[in-house]
Amino acid sequence: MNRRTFLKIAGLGSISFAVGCNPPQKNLFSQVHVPDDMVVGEPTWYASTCRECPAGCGILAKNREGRVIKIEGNPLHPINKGKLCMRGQAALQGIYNPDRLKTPVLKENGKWQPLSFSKAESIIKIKAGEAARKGENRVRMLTETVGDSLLNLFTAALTNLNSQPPLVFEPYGYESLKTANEKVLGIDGLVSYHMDRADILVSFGADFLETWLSPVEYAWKFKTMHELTNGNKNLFFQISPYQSLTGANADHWLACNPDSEAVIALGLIRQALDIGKGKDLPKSFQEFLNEATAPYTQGMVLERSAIPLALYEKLIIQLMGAGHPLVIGTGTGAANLNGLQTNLAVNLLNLLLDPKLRLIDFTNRHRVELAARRSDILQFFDSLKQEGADLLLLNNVNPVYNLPTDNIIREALDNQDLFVVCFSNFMDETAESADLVLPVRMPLESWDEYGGKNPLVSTLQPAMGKITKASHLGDVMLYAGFENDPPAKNYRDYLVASLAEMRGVTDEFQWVQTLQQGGKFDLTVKEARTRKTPRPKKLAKILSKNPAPSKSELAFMAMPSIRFFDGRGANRPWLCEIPDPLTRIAWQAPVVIHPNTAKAQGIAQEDVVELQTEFGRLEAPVYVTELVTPGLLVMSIGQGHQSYGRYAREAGINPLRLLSAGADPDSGGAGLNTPQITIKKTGRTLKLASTSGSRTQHGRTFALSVKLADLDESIPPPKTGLTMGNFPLTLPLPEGYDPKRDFYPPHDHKDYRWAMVVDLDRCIGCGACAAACYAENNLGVVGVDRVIEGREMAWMSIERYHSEAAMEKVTFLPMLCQHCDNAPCETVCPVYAPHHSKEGINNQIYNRCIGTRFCVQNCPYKVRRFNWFDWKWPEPLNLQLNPDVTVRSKGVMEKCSFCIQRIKAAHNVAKNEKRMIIDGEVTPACVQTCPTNALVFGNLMDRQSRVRQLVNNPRAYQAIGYVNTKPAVIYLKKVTQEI
Amino acid sequence: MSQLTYAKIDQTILNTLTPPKKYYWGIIFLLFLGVMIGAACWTHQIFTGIGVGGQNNPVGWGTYLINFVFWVGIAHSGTLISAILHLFRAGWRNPIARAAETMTVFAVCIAGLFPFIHLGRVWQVYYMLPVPNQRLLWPNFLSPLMFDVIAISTYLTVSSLFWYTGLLPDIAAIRDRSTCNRYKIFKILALGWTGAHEQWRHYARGYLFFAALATPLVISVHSVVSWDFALGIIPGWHTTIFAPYFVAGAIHSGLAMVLTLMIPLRKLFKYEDIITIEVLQNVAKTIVFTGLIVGLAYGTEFFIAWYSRNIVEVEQFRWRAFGDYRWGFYFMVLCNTMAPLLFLFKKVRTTIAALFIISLVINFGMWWERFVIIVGGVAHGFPPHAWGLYAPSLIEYGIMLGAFCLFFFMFVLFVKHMPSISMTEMKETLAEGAGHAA
Amino acid sequence: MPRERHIMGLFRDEDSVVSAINELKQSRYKFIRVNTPFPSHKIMDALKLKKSMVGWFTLCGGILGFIGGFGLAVYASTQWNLIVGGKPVIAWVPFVIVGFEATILCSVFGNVIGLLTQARLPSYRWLRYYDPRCSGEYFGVLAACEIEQEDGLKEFFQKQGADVKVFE
Amino acid sequence: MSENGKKTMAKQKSNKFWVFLILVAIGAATFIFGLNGRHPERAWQAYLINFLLWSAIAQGAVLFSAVMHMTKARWSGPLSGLSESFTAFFPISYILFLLLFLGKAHIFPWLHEDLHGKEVWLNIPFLFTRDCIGLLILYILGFGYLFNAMQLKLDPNQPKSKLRQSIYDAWKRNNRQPDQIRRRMTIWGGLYILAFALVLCLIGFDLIMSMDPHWISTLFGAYHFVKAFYMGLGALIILAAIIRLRQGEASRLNASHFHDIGKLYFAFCLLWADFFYVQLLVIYYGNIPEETHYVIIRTVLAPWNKLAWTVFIVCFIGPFFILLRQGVKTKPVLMLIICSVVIVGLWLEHLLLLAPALSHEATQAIPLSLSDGLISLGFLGLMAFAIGYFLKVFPETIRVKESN
Repeated sequence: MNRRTFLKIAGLGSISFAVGCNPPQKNLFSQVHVPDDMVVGEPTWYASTCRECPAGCGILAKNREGRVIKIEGNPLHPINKGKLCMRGQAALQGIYNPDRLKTPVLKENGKWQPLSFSKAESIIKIKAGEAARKGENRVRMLTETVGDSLLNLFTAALTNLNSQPPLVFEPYGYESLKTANEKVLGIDGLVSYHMDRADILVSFGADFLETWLSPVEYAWKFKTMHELTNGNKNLFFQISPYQSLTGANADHWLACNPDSEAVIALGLIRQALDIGKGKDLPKSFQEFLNEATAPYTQGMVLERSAIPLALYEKLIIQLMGAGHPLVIGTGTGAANLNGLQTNLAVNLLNLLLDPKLRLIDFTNRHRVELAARRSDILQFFDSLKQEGADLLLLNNVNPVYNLPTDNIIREALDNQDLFVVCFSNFMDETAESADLVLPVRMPLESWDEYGGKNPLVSTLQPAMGKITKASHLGDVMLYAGFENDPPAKNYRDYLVASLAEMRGVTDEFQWVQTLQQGGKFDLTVKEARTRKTPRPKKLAKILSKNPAPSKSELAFMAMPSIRFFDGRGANRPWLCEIPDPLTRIAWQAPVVIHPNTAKAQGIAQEDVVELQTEFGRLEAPVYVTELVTPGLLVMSIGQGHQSYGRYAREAGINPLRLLSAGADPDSGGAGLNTPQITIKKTGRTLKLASTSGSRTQHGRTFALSVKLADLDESIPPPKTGLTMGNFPLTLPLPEGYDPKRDFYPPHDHKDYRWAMVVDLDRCIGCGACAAACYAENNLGVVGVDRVIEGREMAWMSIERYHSEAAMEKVTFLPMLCQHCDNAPCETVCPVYAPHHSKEGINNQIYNRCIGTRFCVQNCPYKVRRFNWFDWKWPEPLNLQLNPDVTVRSKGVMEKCSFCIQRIKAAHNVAKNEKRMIIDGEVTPACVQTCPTNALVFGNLMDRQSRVRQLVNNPRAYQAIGYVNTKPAVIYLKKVTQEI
Repeated sequence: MSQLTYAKIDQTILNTLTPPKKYYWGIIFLLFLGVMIGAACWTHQIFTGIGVGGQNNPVGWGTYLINFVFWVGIAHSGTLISAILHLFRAGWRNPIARAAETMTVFAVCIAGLFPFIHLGRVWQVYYMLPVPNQRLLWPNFLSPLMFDVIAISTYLTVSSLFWYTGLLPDIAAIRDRSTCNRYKIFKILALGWTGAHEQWRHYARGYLFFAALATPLVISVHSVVSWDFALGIIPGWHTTIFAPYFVAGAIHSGLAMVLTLMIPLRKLFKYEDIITIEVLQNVAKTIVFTGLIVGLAYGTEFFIAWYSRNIVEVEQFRWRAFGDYRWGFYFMVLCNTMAPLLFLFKKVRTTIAALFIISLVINFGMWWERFVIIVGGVAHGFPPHAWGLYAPSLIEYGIMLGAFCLFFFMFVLFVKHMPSISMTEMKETLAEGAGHAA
Repeated sequence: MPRERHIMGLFRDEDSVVSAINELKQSRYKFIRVNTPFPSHKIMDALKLKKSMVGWFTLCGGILGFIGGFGLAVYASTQWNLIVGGKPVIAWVPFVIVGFEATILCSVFGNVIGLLTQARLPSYRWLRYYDPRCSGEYFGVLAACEIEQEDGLKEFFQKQGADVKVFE
Repeated sequence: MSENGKKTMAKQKSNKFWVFLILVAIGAATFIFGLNGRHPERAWQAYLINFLLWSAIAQGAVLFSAVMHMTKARWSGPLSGLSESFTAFFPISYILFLLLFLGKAHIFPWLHEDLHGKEVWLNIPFLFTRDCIGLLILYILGFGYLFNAMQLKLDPNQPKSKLRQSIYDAWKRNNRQPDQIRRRMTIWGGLYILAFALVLCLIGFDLIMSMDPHWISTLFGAYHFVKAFYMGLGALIILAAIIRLRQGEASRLNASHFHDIGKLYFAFCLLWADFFYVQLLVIYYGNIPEETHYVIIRTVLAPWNKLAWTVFIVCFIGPFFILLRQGVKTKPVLMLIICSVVIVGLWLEHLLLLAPALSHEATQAIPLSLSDGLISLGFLGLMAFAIGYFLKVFPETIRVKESN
């Protein structure tokens, strides 16, 4: 057999041998009646909207043989521009979750009894009817953020049941932000920001790359603002006690004391006033500001916040001198006094620095602003207790988990004469305490509409046949909420009607077009009305407050997690398996402590400590890092569920158990931090499921950064040599071979030499690529124990390196197979399982592999993954498996394939159209989803291709290139700037 | 050996072949039990996956490869003693040559098992055989593992043939002194050897060539084993000194094992007159020599790592000495280079107990040397983010136990059913000795 | 040809064997062979044997092996014609190992074959005129003569101080 | 007859010395001329190569005797006595080394380079101190061994020169029994072997490997001393052959001696090739530029690749196939030729290792000229002179058979 024929087989290795290594998946074709738009072997794409968080990104769902197997961002969608975060990628594991309820369950004397959907729905109808007859307001409803259509339907139904409209419950309600907006901008809502247009960005802890308002949107906006353009980079200051992922991407992280952000913000106002900003504000207001900020002298600010003078001065100089400054407020949950003051001050600061507020968008506001304040929620449950009610409808909310320390909720739910219905697909904590759990269709299975921002139209449509017999919540409401005259015969009609009414999607054509695009993005709406200047006395009350700094030397803070959001992601195995970007710990939720604090407390990494506040206590393992200010303890929210399925249960700890459920009087929101906490050693230790060996790179050239100043072209490039420090860039092309140092002759490739360029300056370390890779390539999820043993299977992982010089500075390094031209792994395999394809890809033939593991032993990047066992995809998770990719069996080595299945597909298309593959036609899963376009994939042999252009960049280098493996993954150094 | 006579030699050795006692079968049974445990562990591993072992990423090779190298090492001294010393005409080799060769053959068998055990998909192992097949898939002759396959199988074949050739005259001798069944068996085994001068004439020549060929082979085999690591580019693995260094180490451990085996044998079978203290002393001296070579290699590695100023190398060796596996490193230095130096004292050389203990110490140390090299290299390799540690699992210990038991099982069986000392060569030595006396 | 009588003289020490052989050579008896428990140089020298041919077998084996080894490696790699680790498809430097091992293996095979064919093993005809003591402490000199010379040969051996064994 | 036989021999020797001295003179002249010529570094290069070569020969040859004694090998017979005669070159070698100091500017290319921190090890004072001490120890041990070894061979009824007399007195003072002496030999010999390994490693690293300070090979030291033993044996065989040819049948050196040492020589021929291949393979397979550039310049790229092949053929391929036949090993004349050729080959091997680093401008042609040959002749003369002198003082090392 000649090389070509073999390579055919090799290529097929990834496709036709999909069943080669494993007992074949039963019924790959899960559908009997094939819909018209389904062609076997061809994917069908359905535009829809992501509902994993209130941001509402547009998505395209990839359907193969009736199963959704992959979700990608919708390129047309204005919010996420075709990108998606890891939570969006993991939505699949919601619909296919093995713990998803197949039928409704009814609690009869403490036992759950399954029953039919119709039965369940009729129960609700009856209960509702009875309640309505009883009198006023006997039916209550709590819902997650939903689209207008559905919300209106709820309202209609409830009014019909003569009760009040539903309350929207979001654990992250942004109360202080809203209050501040209301008080300063006169808008009780959540404005959005033109971050991309700013030339300096100052954030007081807003984690806009993780959960804040609309993370994907702000990720690309941030990178647009922060990218390197003709030798220049805009600045980003993060002022927060804990360096979240967002903080890690800041040029300067001002580590301030807990609860001292407000001081700094007010101090900045004072500085601004001193240099005569805000002259065009009303005199009275100026005077008010002057006196309000009088106490915040530089000395006082530095003393209270403990930030270094140098940085503070830099900040002032940069901020005051900026043309388009943008200051944004506190993180998701900081709704205590400090948070509120900060947000007020922030808005004022914006007002001072840019009176026109050009960078604030009052029109396109974030839908999550619908969320009720925490105070209202508490009041809601309280009233359930006081006034009593008969029927409580909970739509996909989990207050029991999110407010664990609030007993009113429990009491209310356990109350016998209140019939609680949970429209939830999972047995979460709240569902456990309900009386009836009625699963409804999940977003990917249903017709709906959800505009992440008003007034944006963004539609949902069924991207697959439904997994369960559940009907859509809308239909349930139509059935149960109306005696005889429902506004529509089913929710789809209702939807169409309301879209026609609200957004003028009148005719069929528009409707279809809207569906195809995933929404209507060209709506022109009139500018929001002009603002009136804020009135001092509304502010004085709050700004005048000046709480004394807390006595205790230990404070605690719970961080929203990029992986689990408010906890709803905790049952998605991928999100648990992909380690936290900063701690690199999977499955577990450690408490993060500064080394000094740890030393002071006599605590070491992996010690299990007991944390105690006035609200509760818990035990958690310790992770020691410089990314947090001394004296602060940080845990991330989302894990530690008592129920919510096999993956969520018993994984991690829920830090909310330490926090008050109560709301701040001024903002009406809850704070995710507490100034008082005690820490105690338990003497036990817990092995952390960390996936990183060393935090620093010991002087090796893996993750490199360069000072902005040194990028100047006038500086001649340093002379190259043979050592790690000065080894030249050697492209995986014939020109990369130098007879003076290469024993091997150069070899050519046929038409293509696939390569990837990774711009470390763009990478924000969000891990979306890793999730996409899990989804695309059927990676096994190994679980916490295996991760501890060091057997995680991630093909693409974002390693983070602290700089030896300043440990709080972090660089993110996407690590994947480097597809070397002189791949050390290839030579040592006795059976040619890994080998060099004619297009330069380092192929791994699973069928041929006998598992000597020599390849990974000899891989200088350690990016190969071995199947130590047969990994499990419990039903129906296996339905998500990508049929284009082999499911590997035990004893086989695997690794990044540059998504060879996609390359093959592109080849077929190009062949049919008798042309070469166009640059950008092939995008591996990771490249496709990267919110900041840090990854570029293409053909190095095409001199016009983007990769080829990028490798000429002076920042280009190869990870430990001096080993001379000639990697095809070329990195661009991160650009740091010192001012 | 003045009081030795041909008759006495025959007597002593034939006495060892008398029908064994009960406790012998007891030992055999226990050993067999151990073998079964190992087998069970392996079966479990095959059905569950390699994951039942302790290996992980980055440390993909654990005790399996360590034991592989360890046993190959043991195997080497056998050939060294019987071949190289034969070429150098060192008379003191003769009493121990047979046992050493036997050790070689069995040790290679054990060693040969481990690559199979460590495979992820052992049921596909035939992919490594260079046999023409219908899909025309061939193994990769650039892979050190293929070198292994070739070298080890060659080594097994050659050493077995060498061993059997040596046995031939003795088998004949036993044939001539046995009756009924044993006679029948040995008659077949002896191939009709009668020690006629025509036979001897070719035999002597052939045996010489055997020795001449076995010598480069033995060196090449362990060089090849060392290249499993040296041909990689991993710091701590990729170094040119490995081949000779491994060969020396192999002989070092092998000689130690010879002592470990010979001393009890000598006691039980009353070989004192044949395996004199002189012989043991000579082995001990050789061990000192090999120990020094190994020590020199350790030193050189560290010096060059320091001299190279290559931060990866420097870190690797700093970590080797002070890192997580420093104990393994201390073991290897103390046991392999320091302990043998005690043999410089005649007192130690001549006390059987000391010889025995130190030989055990050296075996222990050599095992750790392999651990330090094989695990250490990858555990602390190029990418700091992928640094990790490794600890063997119960299954691995089970398999290790099985391997040791299998070895002693075979060896114990052998010594009781075959001449564990070459009668022929003893007589030859005796004759020459007489010649010199004359 | 008249039937022959085979008689073996069993000696205890080499020197007498040597002398016996030398005299036997002069005598009219037919010297057939010596059976010794070990290869005795004295006796070998006395017999003035020419060099064994085993070496040539070994050499041929070696040459075949060398060619075979390299051949196999080259053939296999050209069959695939794949580039691994950037190395040329036919990489001579590493192939030396394959060639070398094959050389040793085949020359050993050659050696064994040579040994067996030259020493005419396995064959039990050797045992026809053989005394078990020859593998112990005795050196057996086998000679043949016509039946009527039997006694002469006997006492010839006895004169040399050997026990005599007569094969009927 | 033996008596006057020796006399004549002694006389012949004394005539010979003139020849040797002339050779030395030629060599010295050429060297000095070269120093004042346009390329002093070329002269120093030749000097360095010869210093390394001849010292290694002497050290290796002496090693033979020590090893034979340690292993109680009986077959070496008069050979080990003969090998001891090479100790006579030790003092000369030491002086030659000290002279290297004068040429430091030319023979240490790293003096002008950035060493990335290697200065700690690579600096003139430290280098010379450690090597001086190393060589001193080695040579003292060598003489210590000789001192004891001679005691067993020397027969008192020989013409006593002053040197002999002093040695005799030393022995008298501590009159020892033969077995005592043997034990002392064992100690001195053992230490000598140890020192040999260490010091030659050191020399190998310091004076050869470090010439390209950015290149490393852990085996290089061992490679150097294996090579030294290889050369030493060669030289010993040459000496033995010469003596055999002079003495004819009367010599105590018989065919079997030549056969045995021939086998040993063959073995070390293989070992040298092995050590060469072992390094080549590992470096080839790893293809890490830090290692490969050095090898590639010398083996793959012109002009050095031709030289590399020459060396490989002359020092391995040739001897290997010739020595396969045992008949050859027993023929003194043949062995004489082969060994001489191999030593020349190894001279070129030193050139191959050193020249690319020392004479950078030589990228077109291999820097090899008559002057190199003449300088080498000078060293040959030195060596011959030393040995001649030794044999003159201790004629019993080459005593002929007692007339039967």
